[in-house]
Amino acid sequence: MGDVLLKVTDLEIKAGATTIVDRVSFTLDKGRVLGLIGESGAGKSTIGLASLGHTREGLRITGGRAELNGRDILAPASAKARYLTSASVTYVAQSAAAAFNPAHRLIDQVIEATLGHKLMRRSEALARAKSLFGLLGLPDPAHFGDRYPHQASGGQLQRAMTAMALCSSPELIVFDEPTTALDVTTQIDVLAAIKHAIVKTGTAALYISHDLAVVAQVADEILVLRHGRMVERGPVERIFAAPVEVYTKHLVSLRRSEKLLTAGGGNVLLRVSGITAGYAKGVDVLNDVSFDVVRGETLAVVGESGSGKSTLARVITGLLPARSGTLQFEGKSLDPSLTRRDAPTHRNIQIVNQIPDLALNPRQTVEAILSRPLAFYFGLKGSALRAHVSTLLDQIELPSALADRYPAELSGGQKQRICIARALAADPGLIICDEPTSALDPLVADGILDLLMRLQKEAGTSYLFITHDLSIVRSIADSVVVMLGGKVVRSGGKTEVLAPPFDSYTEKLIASVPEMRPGWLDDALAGRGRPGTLER
Amino acid sequence: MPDHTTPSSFLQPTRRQLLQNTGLLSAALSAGGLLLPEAVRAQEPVPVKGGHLVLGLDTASSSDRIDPAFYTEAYMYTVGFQLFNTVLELGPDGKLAGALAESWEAATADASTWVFKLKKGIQFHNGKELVAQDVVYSLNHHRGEKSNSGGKGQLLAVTDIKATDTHEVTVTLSAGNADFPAALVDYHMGIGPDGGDFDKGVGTGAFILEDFQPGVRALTKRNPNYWAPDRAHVDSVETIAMSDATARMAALLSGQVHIINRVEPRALSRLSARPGVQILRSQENTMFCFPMRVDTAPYDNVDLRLALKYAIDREELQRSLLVGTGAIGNDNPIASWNPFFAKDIPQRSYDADKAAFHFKRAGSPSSIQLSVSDNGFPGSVDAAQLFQASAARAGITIDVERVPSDGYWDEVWLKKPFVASNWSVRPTADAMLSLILQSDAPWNETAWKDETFDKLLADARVELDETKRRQIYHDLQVKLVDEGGELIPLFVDNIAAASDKIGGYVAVPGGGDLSGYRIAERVWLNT
Amino acid sequence: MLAAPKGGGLSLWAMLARRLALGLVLLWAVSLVIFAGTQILPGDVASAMLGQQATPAAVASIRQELGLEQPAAVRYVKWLGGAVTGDFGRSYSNRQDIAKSIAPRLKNTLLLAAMAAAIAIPLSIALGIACALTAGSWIDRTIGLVTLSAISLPEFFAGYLLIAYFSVMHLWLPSSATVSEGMSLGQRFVVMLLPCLTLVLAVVGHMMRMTRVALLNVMTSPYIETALLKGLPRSRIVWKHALPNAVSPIVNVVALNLAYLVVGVVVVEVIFVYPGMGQYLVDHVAKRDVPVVQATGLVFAAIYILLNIAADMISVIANPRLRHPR
Amino acid sequence: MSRLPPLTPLAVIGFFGAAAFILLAGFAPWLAPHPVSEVVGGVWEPPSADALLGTDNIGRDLFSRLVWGARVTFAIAALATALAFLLGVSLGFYAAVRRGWVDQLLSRLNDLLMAIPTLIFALVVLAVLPKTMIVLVLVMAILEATRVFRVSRAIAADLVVLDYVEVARLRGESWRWVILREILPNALSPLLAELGLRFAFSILFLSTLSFLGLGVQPPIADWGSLVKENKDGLLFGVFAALIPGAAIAILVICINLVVDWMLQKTTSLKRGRRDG
Repeated sequence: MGDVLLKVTDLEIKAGATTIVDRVSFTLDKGRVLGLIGESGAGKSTIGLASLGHTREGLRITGGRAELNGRDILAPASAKARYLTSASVTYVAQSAAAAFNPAHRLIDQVIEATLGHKLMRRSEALARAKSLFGLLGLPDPAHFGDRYPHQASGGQLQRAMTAMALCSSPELIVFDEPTTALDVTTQIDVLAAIKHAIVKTGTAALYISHDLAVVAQVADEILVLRHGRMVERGPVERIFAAPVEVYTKHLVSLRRSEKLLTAGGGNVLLRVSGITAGYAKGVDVLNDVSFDVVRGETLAVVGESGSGKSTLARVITGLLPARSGTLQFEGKSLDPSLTRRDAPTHRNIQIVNQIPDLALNPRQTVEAILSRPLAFYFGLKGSALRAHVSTLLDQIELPSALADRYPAELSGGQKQRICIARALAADPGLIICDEPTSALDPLVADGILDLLMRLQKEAGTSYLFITHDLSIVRSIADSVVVMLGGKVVRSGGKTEVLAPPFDSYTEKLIASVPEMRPGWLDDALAGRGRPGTLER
Repeated sequence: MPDHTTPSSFLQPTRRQLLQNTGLLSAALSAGGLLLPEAVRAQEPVPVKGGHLVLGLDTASSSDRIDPAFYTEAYMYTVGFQLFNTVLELGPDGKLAGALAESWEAATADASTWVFKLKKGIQFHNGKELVAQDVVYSLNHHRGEKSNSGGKGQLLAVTDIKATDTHEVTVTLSAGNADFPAALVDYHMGIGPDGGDFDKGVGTGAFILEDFQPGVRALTKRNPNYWAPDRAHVDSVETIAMSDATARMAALLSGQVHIINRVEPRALSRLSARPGVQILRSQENTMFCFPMRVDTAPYDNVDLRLALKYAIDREELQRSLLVGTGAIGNDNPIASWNPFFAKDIPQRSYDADKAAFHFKRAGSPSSIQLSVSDNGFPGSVDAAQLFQASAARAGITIDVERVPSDGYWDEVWLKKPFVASNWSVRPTADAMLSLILQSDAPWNETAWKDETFDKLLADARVELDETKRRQIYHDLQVKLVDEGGELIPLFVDNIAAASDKIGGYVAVPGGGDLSGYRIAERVWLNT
Repeated sequence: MLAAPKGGGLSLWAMLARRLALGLVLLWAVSLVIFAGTQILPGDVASAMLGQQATPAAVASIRQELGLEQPAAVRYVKWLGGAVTGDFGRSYSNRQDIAKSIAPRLKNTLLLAAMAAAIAIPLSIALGIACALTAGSWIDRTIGLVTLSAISLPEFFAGYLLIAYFSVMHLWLPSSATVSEGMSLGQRFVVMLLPCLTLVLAVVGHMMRMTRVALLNVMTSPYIETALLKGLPRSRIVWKHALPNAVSPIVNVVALNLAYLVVGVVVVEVIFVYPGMGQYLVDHVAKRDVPVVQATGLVFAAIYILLNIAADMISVIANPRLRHPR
Repeated sequence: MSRLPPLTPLAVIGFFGAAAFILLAGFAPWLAPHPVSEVVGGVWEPPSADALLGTDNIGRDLFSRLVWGARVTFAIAALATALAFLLGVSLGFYAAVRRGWVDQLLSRLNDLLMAIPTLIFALVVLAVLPKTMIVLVLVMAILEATRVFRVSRAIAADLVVLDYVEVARLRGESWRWVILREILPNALSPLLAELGLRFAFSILFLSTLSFLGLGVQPPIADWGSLVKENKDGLLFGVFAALIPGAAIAILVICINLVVDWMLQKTTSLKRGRRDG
């Protein structure tokens, strides 16, 4: 191996009393890529930033050292120190959209640091930036930089940010979940671009992600973190082939059980026919969408951001009355507008949102949250009410002690379970699940899905399950609707939809889902027949 | 700084003040308070020509007009007398003197016809020479149905005004009036050219109008061919509107203006203690009053009026409002320096029992609302509060309604039944009484309508026998004191203040504040 | 404030046009309100004018003369028609052409406002930036406390204190600000210094605090962290990265205070004897001088609306999304 | 949102000042040594055992007047502010929740009211209407309400799009429930801050009105009237003349300190607002 670039020893970082990073040590050699993997709260981003000599508001380094080429970069984080470090270590944030200053053109921001450190003359910096744009497969590299952030797509911004990181030809780049915010089909391209660029420039990198499958594609080595502690470290191949720690085993073997198709022939619960809808005076977001949800079954609506799948949920719930088309629930037609629907209808259609934090009123206790629907729909009171609340908590596998907690005092998974319980409380015919797991860590998400499946078995509730993640579809759906740009491109039983012959989009979609094995990326690109070439 | 608050304190002026204006102060302090002209002449100061005189005066409004017919307040009086002359004017001795007229006399024994001979060679600002017709036109400006002039009341008795010669005007009255000529002193009676527009400000005055912004300032330049050579010393006069008392004092202290009016007596001791400041006082020149409209319940009841007259603590008012200056009033509009003042009427003072007694006899009415703003008279709000307190001690509840200063005279005075008001004391008993107590007087603020009263007043006018006349006025005063609607607690020395640069100031008893508002042409700027 | 910029694909000019149109509609509505309001003012104009001489005949003739016997609707149309052409009719109380008598006073008011703004705006923004740069430090705290005290002083009190100190104790500055035509700008400046200072005291704190908060808000956004990681000096981060994104809240508060400087200064005018619009209005209100009240009200409203449009447009221009649509 | 930040020294000072003011107002009858309008000495006498802060422009005990004044000032300002919030918040929330034409209508009407200068509006109305406390309070409340409407509408508009509000609406809850149970509790802390600012503002506004003679009418006197009564003294450096103005300033500062402390956590931009 080459010589050591970054050496972190016994790094300890605290927020107040709680330890965020607990005695973490690792080294990174020049030109190598180390993947930091772990769920949220594992301290991976903190470590990433620490290796730039930066700690976020409220955090403080309480122990250990980090050396870059033998120079201590944690040493009293003076402006001088950061200045030096910032020249040789750069950062690619999870959301480039937020990380670019909306007020300035991309090119100016890309070359800013380079000029700031007087590494090149402006003309040179510009030239390099453009070549990098090219290298990263951005459209019209010569002029792409003239755009403002809002004029570029998420994928493009993520690459532009990578270009920005590479511009000052640093020795180390820290990638912090660079593709997590992207659609799968975009993610694969950006991933490819990044890998391509790193390889070409031979820059060392720390690649941070919660998604093992993704990290496996770019990293040489993997460091598994949990609760701020190191779990396991090793070459990618070894981690996959022979994981040692239990946690790592879980991560690697995260293969979801295929849902067995329920014996069909159930009658139609919800019939959506010819729905066209859109906001205010805007264009149609949904265009002539039709499908059925069968009683007791799960219909998965698959699509990427902008496909209109969330709008679909709003139309069915009546928050957004459709422009044309009809909804039928249990054979009776549904009034398009929420306010004109009757109580039973309200009760019968419940929703579980994507982000539990936003879905729970921070000023209400769990008890209050769960009691309301019971009181509202069934007029339960007193002991009966309390009893029912605790049964609900049992159903979602939470201790009834949680009843008097506030949402802020719960974990993400627990919050989502509460949301599910709230939906259940109404004893609905249909629950609309809008990406209920996409904001959760893989293992937690898995738990939620199992819960949903179990509840369906017990209560025979139907789900309309909105997701962008095909792997989830496999494990929960009976039938599938694939959406693109507000239209249904493919629908039917799961087996038919997910098996060839494919339409081009569904094929791309399926091909883009990272597989839990090193080297998948190269195969996928090869399969596409256009190695490293990218989204237009 | 020294903190004199006792009434006597400001009576010991600082050394330099004594040196500056012995005349003024000694005169002001002389026992009777009647300003002796000799005192002024005593020091024979030498006038200084030239300079720019700046006056900072209260009571201007952006709705002011230059037409004398619409004057109601000191600010426009002072501006008006810079531009216009009257036929006659008051001298520092308080006696009538010729202004545009060189002589005047009653043409008939019953004093019902008067002849005024005008001086020759007097020019208007526009170069036109003054002739009798101009006077006729100007006086008629205040007569007849159409006229809304505030001077209307002065000329009600006039039946005819004729130009009997190029420089002779003959005025005929419906009834004789020995005091009639005094009416022509009134600040409404400014003389402009025949057929002219008074709002243009063209008169014979000592100063020519340069710029007039209502409610802001008036700028005038000296009239080179002014008919009175011994007056109008300064080159130009700027009369600035300053409605805020504090602002006025600040302007004087910071040397921005030479003269300010309406100094609050309370601030007097401190102001006079300042170097470079002289106090200009006009003795008992204004009366502070709370007029009650006798045509409106409950004030139509004599007992209630008496109750209120007894329920007010005049000494306390003098102490706290005037800090001992001025004099206590006896509900009698005739000032103590007036020859016809009825000295024998006992001074009424605070008496809770009498007040309560009369109040009961009046049936103890519940709603006695006194409407005041600081425009009624300076300090009227505080006065009202003290009145309220003393009345309360007599078991009488007065509720004080504080109304905004702006528009007080249009909206409250003459409209609300019980308000605060003030009058600059008129030179003659007749002028004073017919101004506000004659049945048909436009400014009859107490709605005092009493035929016998009017009749006696008329008789007094034509009565040339001094003793008889005195008797009539005496009776009138007694009637007013006992029954009148005017509650007159105080007579006030108008207190103005000036920089010690100002020379030549003389007080004009009965002529009002600021040398009878002719201060601009009286004073000069010492350098 | 007018409706916040709706963004969208609208081009700048289209947006400006829309704002102006909106402003005009609003102004028209205001004119309605003002007219209606002045109609229901208790107290009859004619008798208010005539005072003691208010005989029915006289009142009638006055009403005739003022055209008050026409129906309100007709009068409104006439009035609006006049107002649009800059003719506000004549004052009831002193028969002067209102437009003519407003003009110099409006000029004075605007001049004073402009002068105060010229001092206050740069000062408060500078202070705001200083505080944002040194957030939490003693400098920040001191500036914050001082400016806070400044806004907490009632204007009239502050005004008199200034007079007492600068004019009376030391004869440094004139206490009254009677400006008039023919005064040189220099003279005006000296005379207006104290009222101007009073106003500055009144508004600086507000704008400074807003600038500070706006900046600190922006400073929490990810792209500031990016800039930090680039190793840029804090000053450059604030100037180049934070300030451009804090423009719109700052501009809005500035507009607010400008409006205040134009329409909120009656007190200062009284204390400093400054011949501005406020004093003019106050003088006429009590006299039921309806045309004057209407005229001044309309002028004030127009200024307020214009300022807000300006603020909106500036924040639009400051926002690249709207300046460079996709 | 939920928890308040730790107390800072400044906040403590603020609380102390505000509390002192409220105590003065509450216990005026027990605290004031003399009746409001009793003359106890000469004009502007320096502080003495009998008159702790000296005497005012007609020899009344300034301390007593200050105490009684506190009561008046507090009563009116509090009443006006409370009314303004009742009006502004309920309408503001309603507009934000209903959106659409209701929102448009209310908001434009509000714009309309706001386009009419505050002080001028007050001057005109108060100059022609009877100067009773009720009128005064109403005028102040209406003017305040427009500002409150804007703020509360903005706050609610941010909350109403949150999922838990939508969930409540999906449940079929009434507007009342959505506003009272889902939105209000979460809008509390910014609203509280706004309340403080509004209160401080109405104290200043009231004193201005009284200064112009349009506010509180004698014999009742608020702090603004006290400043007016004693203003002449300022020119001569009379101690008594300084106190009322200073009192107002200190009170307003204290309130602002408390507000600042409340706003520390929330990144609200609504601090220090002082609309025309």
